[in-house]
Amino acid sequence: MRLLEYKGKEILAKYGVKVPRGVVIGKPDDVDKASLNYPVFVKAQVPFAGRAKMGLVKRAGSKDEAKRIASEYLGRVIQDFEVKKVLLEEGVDVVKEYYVSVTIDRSSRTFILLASPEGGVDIEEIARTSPEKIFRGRIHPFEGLRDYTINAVNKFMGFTGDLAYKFASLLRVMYNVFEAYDTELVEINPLALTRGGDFVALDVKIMVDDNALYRHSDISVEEEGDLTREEIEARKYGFHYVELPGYVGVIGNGAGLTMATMDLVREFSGEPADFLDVGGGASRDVVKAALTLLLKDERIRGIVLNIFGGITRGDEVAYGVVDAFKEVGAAKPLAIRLKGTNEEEGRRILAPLGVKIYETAEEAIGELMRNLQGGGR
Amino acid sequence: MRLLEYKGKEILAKYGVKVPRGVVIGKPDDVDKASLNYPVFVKAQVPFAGRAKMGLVKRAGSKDEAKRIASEYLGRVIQDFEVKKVLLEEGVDVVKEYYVSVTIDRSSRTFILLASPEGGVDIEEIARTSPEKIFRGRIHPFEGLRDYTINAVNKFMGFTGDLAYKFASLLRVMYNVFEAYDTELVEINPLALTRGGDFVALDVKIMVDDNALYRHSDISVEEEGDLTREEIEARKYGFHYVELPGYVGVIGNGAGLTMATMDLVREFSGEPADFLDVGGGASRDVVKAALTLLLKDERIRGIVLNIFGGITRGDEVAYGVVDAFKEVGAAKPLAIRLKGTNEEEGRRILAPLGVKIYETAEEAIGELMRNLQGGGR
Amino acid sequence: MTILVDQNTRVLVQGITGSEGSRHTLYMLQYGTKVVAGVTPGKGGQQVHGVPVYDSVEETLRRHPDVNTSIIFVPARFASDAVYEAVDNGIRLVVIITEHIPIHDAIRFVNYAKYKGTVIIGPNCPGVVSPTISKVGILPNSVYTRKGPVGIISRSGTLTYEISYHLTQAGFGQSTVVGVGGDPIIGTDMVEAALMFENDPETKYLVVIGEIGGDQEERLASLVREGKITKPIAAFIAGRTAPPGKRLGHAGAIISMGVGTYESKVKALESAGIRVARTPLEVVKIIREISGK
Amino acid sequence: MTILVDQNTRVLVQGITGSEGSRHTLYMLQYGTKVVAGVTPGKGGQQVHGVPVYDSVEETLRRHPDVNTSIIFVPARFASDAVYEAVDNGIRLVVIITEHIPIHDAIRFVNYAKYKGTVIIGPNCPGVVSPTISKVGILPNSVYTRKGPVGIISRSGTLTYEISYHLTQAGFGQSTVVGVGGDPIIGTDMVEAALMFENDPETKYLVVIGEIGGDQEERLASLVREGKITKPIAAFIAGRTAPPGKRLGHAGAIISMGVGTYESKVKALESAGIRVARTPLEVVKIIREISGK
Repeated sequence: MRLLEYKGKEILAKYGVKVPRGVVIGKPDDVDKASLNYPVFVKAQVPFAGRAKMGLVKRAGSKDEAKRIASEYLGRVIQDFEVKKVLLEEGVDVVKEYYVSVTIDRSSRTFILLASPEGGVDIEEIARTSPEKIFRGRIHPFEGLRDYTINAVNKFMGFTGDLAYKFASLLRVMYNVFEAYDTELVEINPLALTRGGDFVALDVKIMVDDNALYRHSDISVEEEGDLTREEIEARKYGFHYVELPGYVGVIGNGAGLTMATMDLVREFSGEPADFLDVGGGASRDVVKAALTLLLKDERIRGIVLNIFGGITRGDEVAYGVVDAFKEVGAAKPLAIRLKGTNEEEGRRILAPLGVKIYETAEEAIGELMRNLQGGGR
Repeated sequence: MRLLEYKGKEILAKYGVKVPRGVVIGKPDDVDKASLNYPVFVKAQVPFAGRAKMGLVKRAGSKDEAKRIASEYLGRVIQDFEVKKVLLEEGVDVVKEYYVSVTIDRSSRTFILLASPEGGVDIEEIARTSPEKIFRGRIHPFEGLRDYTINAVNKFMGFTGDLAYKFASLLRVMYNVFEAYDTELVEINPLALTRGGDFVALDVKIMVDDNALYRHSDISVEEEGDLTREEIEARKYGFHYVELPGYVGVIGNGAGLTMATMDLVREFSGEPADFLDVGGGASRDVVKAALTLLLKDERIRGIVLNIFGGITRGDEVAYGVVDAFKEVGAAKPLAIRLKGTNEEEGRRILAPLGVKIYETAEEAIGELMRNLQGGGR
Repeated sequence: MTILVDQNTRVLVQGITGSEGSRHTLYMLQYGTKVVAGVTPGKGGQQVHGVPVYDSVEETLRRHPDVNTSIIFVPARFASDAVYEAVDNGIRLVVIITEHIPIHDAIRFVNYAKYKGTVIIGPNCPGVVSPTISKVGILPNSVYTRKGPVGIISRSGTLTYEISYHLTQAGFGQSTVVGVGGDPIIGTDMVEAALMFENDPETKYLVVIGEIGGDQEERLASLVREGKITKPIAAFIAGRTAPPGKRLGHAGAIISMGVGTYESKVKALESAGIRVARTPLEVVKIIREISGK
Repeated sequence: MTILVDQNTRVLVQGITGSEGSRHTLYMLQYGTKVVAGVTPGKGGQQVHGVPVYDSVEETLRRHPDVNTSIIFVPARFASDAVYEAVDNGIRLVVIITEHIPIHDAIRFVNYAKYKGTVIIGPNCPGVVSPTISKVGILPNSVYTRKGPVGIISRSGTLTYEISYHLTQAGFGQSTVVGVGGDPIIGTDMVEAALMFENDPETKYLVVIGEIGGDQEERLASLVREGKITKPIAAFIAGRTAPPGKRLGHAGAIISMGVGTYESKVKALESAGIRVARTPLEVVKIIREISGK
């Protein structure tokens, strides 16, 4: 889960990292209560990148202007996310901007410290264009962040004396937060060096491992979540759903098979409208909820249901389909591929519906696409 | 360094371990200020074992009696340690006593959890007589105290349900303290199970690694130290001194060589009066202070100085001897064995003193012992 | 010969009294796996499908010193502890089925296991099967009916069953099928599994079922280019149509830092001379062509 | 042949600009040790007795890829960091002279080094010398003048020099002399060092210089009884007259938990057929008798 900027700053500030003076508000009128020196930056709190380009960060010269911008942001739904918080921040006297983060290095199975004298830009962009400008320091979980790594990054960044000392403290805090909060990423970008010689975190991105949230009662999923409403709905039923821009509904069991099914849709010149993985051992109810979601989705013109039963049982899947059809009707063409555990029972249960069951996903999707294309697009 | 009982209890209590209700006092009059339910136990705070047998723990039925016992203890010097604190504790309604500790297992280079249903007695005694009554659970520093170990010890101790839960919490606290305070030992012995179903730490022994004291500003060496006054003196000069019951003074450089020198004294039927290791690269001043300490010690009838110069230089040693003789005179027979770095210079410097320099420690000690025995003992 | 799992495999099921643990104990027994014991703390003395249950791994090993493999069905919050218990007791292979284990926990126990010399498969994986010999996992028994020359390494579950099924239908049995798991941090990755297959004389061809995210497939391709993996490979990568930055079920299937895209993987594999199938069925075609059968 | 240190040893001195580091760099150079570089963070670019100084181990290895051994003179508070730096950079042998390193730090880095495959000698040790070939330590040059058939393992410093000196005087040179260190937690213990000597064809006899405390000598005796160490051994144990429960200089020399007494050690050694000298000089006598010279 990606924490909202203000929450990430709150956590880092608690451990001593300097952040701009600011106030987080939930209603436009809260602007009145905040005693800030104007101009301020008004920043919509959304859990994704590219805010500035989307006009979600604006400068306000006065309280009234700040209030106007805040009311513009609050309640707005962007990428399915409703803005509930706005951060007002005073400006910082920036001399230079840097990049710094602690994250996980999958291939070496360690943590890694990344730092770059190029701040404010996308680190993936730097990684692509000038990888030599990124310092990479491995941190083994058994040793923690060592001074020798701190010395090396200071040398790389050109920090000496007081600055080196301050940067070292900052890194130690970042690493402590990284460990203490079970994060996958603690990123400060940009990190500003001020005229006064301090490091100030201008923007903060903290990704907390969803699986470890139970250990962190101070982080609220509802408030901070980066999920769309459909995704939250899906989560309730225990399946995994991601909306995509196409028109062919996709349901599979298992992430790999579901992705492969999406890919096959494209292979047959269709465009997947979603990724919907009912998971391992999905029950009748889960299948029903999943299929209902897609049957009701107006963007979707046809659906492929691709099940390879292992833990998942064909009869449960079939009953789920029957239930969904009962609820919303067979509104759209549905191609079912059903293999594996209790396949025959599933076929028997589905027979009365008159839905064709295919042997392979290729056949199912091929025929579905021919139908959709034959029917005109 | 061994923490005094009250300090160890203070630390464990901070983390939630139950200890008897009590008050630590520095003056007998402090008894008046303490609101305790009598009778109480009055316990002299000394950093060594066997207090009860030494009469340093007594039951007081009233305030006056407590005050009388406290004044008896306070200021008393026992094993060279001056009692400065006394702990008054209310009694506990004990059903059964246990033993539990976390310590370091040298050979496996891990930590180890020890527990026994036999509490209140010396664990070394149990280890000797009934080792099967001690649970031993390795704790690797890379994994920490694991639940499976806690389950195993609970099973061994026969704790189930609520007791198992409480014992688990206790163990986690002990392990956290063990790690947080750089300790070599966190021991609760006895650990009482009360009629109310709680675990209460009746006596606590915490050994903090001297080398890590700089990380623990809440532990004061002066107050808690288990050093005798001579040892504190020695520490000031940077040599290591331990008083022994004999009459032959021993000085060496390096712990192994010094021990071997002590052993040689015994081999020649003498009794070493001390272990004094001037360490590696001892300066003139250190050697002077060391020799002066022994020359002034009235128990000592003769001294052997055994130096194998590596980092330690023979000339520095020789000057130290000259300086010591200048200060206190050549009051006692001194046998010097000087080998290695700058041996010749050392001999030259010592020549005017008329002290004989031997080739081997065996010769030096042999002749010294013959002199002492010839002179009558 | 096979890798990881063979006729000497003797299995302990940790979390055997839970519903998943119990069900798959039955399936493994039905498959012919030698499941000799189970552990659930506090449930020692019970039996599950005739398999004796103990309170701890230590007790198990005292009674069944032949146990050399453990499969973990313990819920996520307690799974790490089960892994440490297995590793500390010297179990050589630990297969972790449990999903949703916190990544910081995984990074620690995976390193710890490596340090202690225990091979970890997973977490969040379907396990390992050497068809007709032994299965330590949750892969469907009905699919794995034929032993043969194909070694399969996969980051996916059902997609593996799918491709295995097609291979078996086409007459290509498998030596061993390894589901390495879908989490970002796993004990044995595709590269390490491929190196094991490289040393297995019975395995003639490899099928690699990857997906977007991470750099396992790219690193595998590097080893092929360096000549450290020489067996012919057919690959399939799921997620060609997945949008960047979104997690698609597997925590591992997320693209970031410019690596892990479908294109980067296919490019890496193809530049190492590995053929990449565009559909699951095409994998069979490639294996048929490679084998000349 | 020798163990640990030989003609291929190329030494990095960590903490080279400190007074001890600098002095012993000179002594090692005088002995003939190939000291090729030093590290002190922030002092890169300087020279110490002609040896170039760098800011980090990584830089050193970039310039001197032949470095395979490090000796650490860094003060106790920073020594652990120096050890991790050496280990993370793949140095194969790290000799830690520094004393007073906190025991919890040592227990962690010793395990970490083992995990990474680095051999640690020390902390709080005099180091290693293979006479006339190379010295990585602070043992006095003047004592180690003769190579020969005796391997010495010792927990002590000066006592080692003493016994080595007598051996050399009596005509018995040494293959390698290892001061394993006096701390309770050390990277390589007497048992591990003895196993290294067991595999060294040049070493014919072992001298084991122990002291009270711990159970290294007892475990060594066990290996001899089990036939895993077969070379003839002469032992000496310091501390016969030491009182129990008191620390005599070395943190390692404390008797507790009923093990580690002089008597238990001598009993263990003698019951394994090892002769224990009552005085340092007697060690020479035993070696003379064993060797028949």
